[in-house]
Amino acid sequence: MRKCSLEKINEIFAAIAKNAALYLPVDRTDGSAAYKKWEEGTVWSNALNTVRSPKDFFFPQTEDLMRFKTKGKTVQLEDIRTEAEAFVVFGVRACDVKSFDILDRVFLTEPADSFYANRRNHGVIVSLACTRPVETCFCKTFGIDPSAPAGDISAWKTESDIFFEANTEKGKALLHTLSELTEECDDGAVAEQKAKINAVMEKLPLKDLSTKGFGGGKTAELFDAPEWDELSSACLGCGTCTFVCPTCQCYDIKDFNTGNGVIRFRCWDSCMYSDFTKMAHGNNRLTQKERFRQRFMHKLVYYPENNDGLFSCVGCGRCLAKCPISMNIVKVMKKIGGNKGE
Amino acid sequence: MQKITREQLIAKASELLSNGTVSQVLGWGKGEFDYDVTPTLFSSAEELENGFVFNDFCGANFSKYLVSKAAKADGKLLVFLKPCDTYSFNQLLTEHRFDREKVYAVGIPCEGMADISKVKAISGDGIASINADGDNLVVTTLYEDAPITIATKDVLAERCINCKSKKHVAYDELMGEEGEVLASNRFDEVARLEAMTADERFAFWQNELSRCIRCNACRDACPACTCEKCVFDNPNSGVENKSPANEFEEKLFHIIRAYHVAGRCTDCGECSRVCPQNIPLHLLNRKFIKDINEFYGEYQAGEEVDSRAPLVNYTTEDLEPGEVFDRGDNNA
Amino acid sequence: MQVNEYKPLIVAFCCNWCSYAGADLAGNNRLAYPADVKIIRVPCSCRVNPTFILRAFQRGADGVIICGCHPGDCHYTSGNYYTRRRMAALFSMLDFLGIEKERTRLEWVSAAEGAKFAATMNDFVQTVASLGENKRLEDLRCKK
Amino acid sequence: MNNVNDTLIPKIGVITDVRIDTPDIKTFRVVTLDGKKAFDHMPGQCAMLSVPGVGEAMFSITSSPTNEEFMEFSIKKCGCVTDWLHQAEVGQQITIRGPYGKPFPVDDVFAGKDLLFIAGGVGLAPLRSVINYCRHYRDRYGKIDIVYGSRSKDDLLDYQEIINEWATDEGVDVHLTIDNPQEGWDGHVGFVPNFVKELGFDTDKVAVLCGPPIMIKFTLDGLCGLGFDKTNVYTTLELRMKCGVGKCGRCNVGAKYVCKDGPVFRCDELDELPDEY
Repeated sequence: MRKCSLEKINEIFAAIAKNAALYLPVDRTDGSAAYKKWEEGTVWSNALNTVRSPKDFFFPQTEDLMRFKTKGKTVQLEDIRTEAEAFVVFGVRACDVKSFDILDRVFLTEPADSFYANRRNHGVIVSLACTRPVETCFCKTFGIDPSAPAGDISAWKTESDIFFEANTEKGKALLHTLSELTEECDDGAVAEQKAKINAVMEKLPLKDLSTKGFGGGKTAELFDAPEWDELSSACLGCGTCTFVCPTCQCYDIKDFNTGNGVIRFRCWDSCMYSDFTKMAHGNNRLTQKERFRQRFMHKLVYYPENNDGLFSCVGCGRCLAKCPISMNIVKVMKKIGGNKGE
Repeated sequence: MQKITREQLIAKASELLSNGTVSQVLGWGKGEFDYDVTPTLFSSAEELENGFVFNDFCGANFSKYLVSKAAKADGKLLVFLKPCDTYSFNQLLTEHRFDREKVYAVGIPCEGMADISKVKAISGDGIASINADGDNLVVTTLYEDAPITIATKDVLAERCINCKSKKHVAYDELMGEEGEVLASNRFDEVARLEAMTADERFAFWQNELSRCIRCNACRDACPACTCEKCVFDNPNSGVENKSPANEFEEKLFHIIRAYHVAGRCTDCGECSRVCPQNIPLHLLNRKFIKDINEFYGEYQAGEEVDSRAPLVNYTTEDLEPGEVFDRGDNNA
Repeated sequence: MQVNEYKPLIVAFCCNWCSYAGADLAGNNRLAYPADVKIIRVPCSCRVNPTFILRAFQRGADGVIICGCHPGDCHYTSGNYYTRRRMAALFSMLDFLGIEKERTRLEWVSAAEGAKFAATMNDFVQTVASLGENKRLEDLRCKK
Repeated sequence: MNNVNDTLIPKIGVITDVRIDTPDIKTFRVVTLDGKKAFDHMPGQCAMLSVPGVGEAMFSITSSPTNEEFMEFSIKKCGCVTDWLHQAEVGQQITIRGPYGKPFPVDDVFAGKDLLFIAGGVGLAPLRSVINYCRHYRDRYGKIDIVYGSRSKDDLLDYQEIINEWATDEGVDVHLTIDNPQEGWDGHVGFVPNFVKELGFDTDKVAVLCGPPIMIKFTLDGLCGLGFDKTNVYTTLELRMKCGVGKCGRCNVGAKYVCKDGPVFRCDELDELPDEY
């Protein structure tokens, strides 16, 4: 384990930014935080988390896939893929780090998505242990320890210092470039920090939320639960929950005619949208209830069924904070499944 | 603290349910925390007792729900309307978006609703509880030992600071006392932007709109956005898009959305309330309202049922678009 | 060597009954106006949906002008009165967003006003040319 | 980077033949720019065709894998991509990627069995591939029955092929029906589900169903009534798809992705899926 005084944090950032684009959470004018590219003078945010999850780094909201030129009856295809630039995402919380595992299982399963893989191969994740979890946090429900985040390098911040521990070859290589700015240390301070965080975790209102009653094989039991009507009743059908979610990965592929060619791009899509499953001759999910149910069944039943029981939720709490009508996965889990009546 | 209490509202709703006036109640449902409230349908006194809340975080405007919920309800639907909600209610009636006969509207007074992000900015994150105590909110958090007392007026939502009216323009029954139309300062921020140079304004909006994630929450929450199929969802419209692919698409969406509700927007402020990225979308709507007021005379959408919106109306003496700017220059 | 002079691309929406005929007359009378003005004929000036204007900018226009019958002369009685209100609100909004107000214009041109049409276009092209390229409502995807 | 294959990046294909089958169905023959088949496939699999600027859509490959020269797609006009394709001419270039989905189990489950194919309307398109595959490897399979119905004689897909090739094959029985009586039609008149019941097949066959949802529902009921076991009945599903490889999430029903785990499903597998297809 290596440590560095927080006073020297900008030197650390400068050293990282010398070799790779560095992204870290920065406070914005509206009071929330977002990942921004670091440059001299950028101030690292103290916010617990960003409004948008860092899934953008690997699966951006819009991404051009290829271009076409058409002339008469001919079509020419231009492969516009290029090697991604090396980049470092700094300060990713434990929940968001876990979301990359969940996305990996979708995008890196054969046939692997080369666009995602390209970014994934060139990105280094420096995670950061939480210091101040809030009432909307429930990562523990999904077995995530906010005091011991994964990632290529794990980091802990105390009042005075920042501690780093490399977990992967990529992480070791990056930490090596910081060896002049950091010094070897024991994990005493980190252990103390972990204990502090875990004490706070015990006070969180959602600490007892359980995944009991969910998981693969529960389709028949949960699909026709009468509670879906009530739960989805107020849903506006917007895409807020989907777009702030670190694990939602549905996308649409569209063509944009620029007037001198066609760009085929993909963009995030939401199963909450009424046209998500709409075909030329019909729609298999006509009501908002069906669409609402799809989102939660996917996270809590279908995904775990296909992925060894891993749930497609990391308990980051973004949807709790952002849903315009305050309907969210926690309320769903408390109404149906094993938390009923608790 | 709100002048009307949860108990009074439950009593009223239970009474109307039991005497058969209404079959369902559209009200605020209890959330996980003291501040997250979900619009909920209640159909019995027992359900109300267990799940109904009314506090300083009941900002949601129920008018739009009437479009879908009133049509489905068996009997009449009871809806609680704050003064600002009644304007949307009337506007939707003007546009024939729901059946008035299926709705029983109860006007309730409102002292302004709080914005949880403002509360958190003062108390810090990790809210454990929030309780109203007179003109204050008493907040306990996971991190502070002592409760924190915050004056409610310091954490009012932007739209409530600039409340345009405490008067109900529609109801079947009114609870509490009727208020007045207020002389609000709601156009001050628009005027401040107007006074900037074009470059400054451009930079301002570039910063704000660049945060848009095109979640459509503003559109889907807006009581004026009730098109069956939005142009932005229609592949044949030529402007369909699903993502803010670039700065142009961001602007296109927000200009057209604001434009489409211009003259019909009652300035209820839901768009800004629901925006996950805190974009001050209400300023676009207020700009249209301010312009319309100045160009064509004062007009408040939803004030009267069946009034004709200014952009679907004209006089032969209207000013020319070019004169708009000449006028502006004279003012400056 | 000759320096390439910047020539703005202008989209002119012209109503079928007056302004388009006015443009025709300008042509018949050999009144010159820049070839970079692309005329789109519309049944009435009030057919112009705000998305048309924004899309014109997206696709590379540097200025958009809408021409209709003089107030009171609308072929459909009142179409241009609606246009007047709509464009007043829209242009004001574009200005509010910091988009140069000189890039949009509404003019009344009758079928007999060939000279006015040409003069209006010349003036508008000159105004837009002085602003330079449209940067604030551009879509870079369409610029290649 | 550009040497990495990505399934989303298609090949350019050329339409080399357009056959008008019915008033709203055309069959397109597609090869790559160098005149070859774009890729190998198995019966029941699909391909993504696209017209740049218009859109991309999934179609079942109707030609048999044993055809090594080209692929065929029978496409009904019903949306923007199909509208566009219907006005395309020979020589038009499009894009093609695939193959997608799980094929019919022609080499294991079907082997040695009597086969019963039941199709309605454009539902014959996905079955044509498997029928021709089985006809090609005739000795691997038992008797083949084909029941095919459509609204009218003019709406029967591949009519010439059925009459001239399928019906003349040994061990292949073709039973055609149309919904309403029509001049010049002396065959059976009536809906497919009833026709199947009238014909009354032995239940030791493997049945393959494809057609409009309502036809599938009633035919399946009919087959079960005749004593068929659902584990011996196969059908194909169709949902909106974008990626073709189970990533974009669109065709997700229950824990299955129609593009990846389907489109061919055994009817007992369908019973386990939520009713959302």
